[in-house]
Amino acid sequence: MILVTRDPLDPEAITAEVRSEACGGVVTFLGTTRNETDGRRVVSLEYEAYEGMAEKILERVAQEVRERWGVDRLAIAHRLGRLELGEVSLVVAVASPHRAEAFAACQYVVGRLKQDVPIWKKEVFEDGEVWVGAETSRHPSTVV
Amino acid sequence: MILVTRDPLDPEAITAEVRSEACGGVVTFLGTTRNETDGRRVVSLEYEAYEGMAEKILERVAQEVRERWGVDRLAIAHRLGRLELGEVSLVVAVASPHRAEAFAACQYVVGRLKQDVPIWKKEVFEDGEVWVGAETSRHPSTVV
Amino acid sequence: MEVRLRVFAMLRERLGASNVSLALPEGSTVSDLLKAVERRYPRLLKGVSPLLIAVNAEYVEGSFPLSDRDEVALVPPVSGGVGR
Amino acid sequence: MEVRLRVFAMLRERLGASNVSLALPEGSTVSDLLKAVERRYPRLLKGVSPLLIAVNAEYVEGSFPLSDRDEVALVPPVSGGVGR
Repeated sequence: MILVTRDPLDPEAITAEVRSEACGGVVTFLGTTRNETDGRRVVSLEYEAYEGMAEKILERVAQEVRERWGVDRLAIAHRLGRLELGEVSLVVAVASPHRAEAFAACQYVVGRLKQDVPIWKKEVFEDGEVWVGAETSRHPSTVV
Repeated sequence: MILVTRDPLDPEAITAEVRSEACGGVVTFLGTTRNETDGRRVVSLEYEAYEGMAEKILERVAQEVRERWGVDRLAIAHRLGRLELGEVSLVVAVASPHRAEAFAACQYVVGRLKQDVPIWKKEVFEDGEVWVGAETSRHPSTVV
Repeated sequence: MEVRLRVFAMLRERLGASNVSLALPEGSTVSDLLKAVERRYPRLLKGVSPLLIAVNAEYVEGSFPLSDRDEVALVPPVSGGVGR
Repeated sequence: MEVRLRVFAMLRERLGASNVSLALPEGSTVSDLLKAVERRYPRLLKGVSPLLIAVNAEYVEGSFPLSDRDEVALVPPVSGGVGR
């Protein structure tokens, strides 16, 4: 299951979807909004995606996981829009008969989201905001 | 949180307990009852522990995780007694500001349960049963 | 020919729009398009590196030949998931 | 002296009880206890390897000296969690 959505994510339902009686283990990763970055207090986050393409690339990531670890019970859900502190931005759930494969596949998917899946995050601070990965810290007065 | 209990586990509550606004990610492992082992159909499972000692060793594992990865938001919950197919026997949840530590710590804890934590599992098949790790497959007629 | 340029994140904010139409000479490649973008919006791509380009939702190289009505996305560094 | 022997999993099933009291000469070690167990229950430990021993819920070596009222656990190979 691949899901890129503005709705709140339901980690339990997503984990339940990949569980099966043939699999001894499920590894789930929940990404949540951190309250600080490099010592600056984060107020909220905003996620934006190139929808359609993001889902297409995530389908490809799922295919890579199938080929590399033989794992096909995989769910990737990413939330978009404005998120408050502590809200869940990402759920990756992987079930596999063998736990080593489930851990490796889950960690791989989370890492891939930092590579070429077109999803962007803006951190909003009390005194400014920054698009992570593409800008150095920026204050309102220095916005281009 | 260390929990060894005969009650059903609540993975969502256990995961919620380790989440914090200071941590960007939570890795959760759910161990569930598999429906077959080496091609034999499993009917149910039974877990037994040296209670008291199992909890003590798990507290020590948590301490190792703190020292090795600096992770202190960790929950380990293991269920005892008879479990039906698909029921959750184990929940390990780890929250950390950095995801690599959360994955490593969670995987370490799951692995440690195979070493010296005094918990045992019996697989019940249609035509026999076996204490995993300590016996070769055993049919009722060959019970000592 | 005319292509649709899509921009995201800080590029969208800088441009003040999420997409814009761009007229290009026949036979233009992705590299030609980038030059045209820099002429028309000199400060848009400043400091954004690496910049990936997708045509019709597939990543392509600079030499990729464009066609009329292509959707061309400028993809600044991604940061999905969590952490940095 | 007398110690309490606790057994688990297949050992419990073989013994037909989860614990039993065992009288030992003063100064006995864990190794002495194991010999006493094998004399009294010749088939109990058959094929169970490795067998760990815990005294009062701490793993110990064979040379560990026992005291009156110690709780001695025979710990067959564990298999908590999932999988094999």
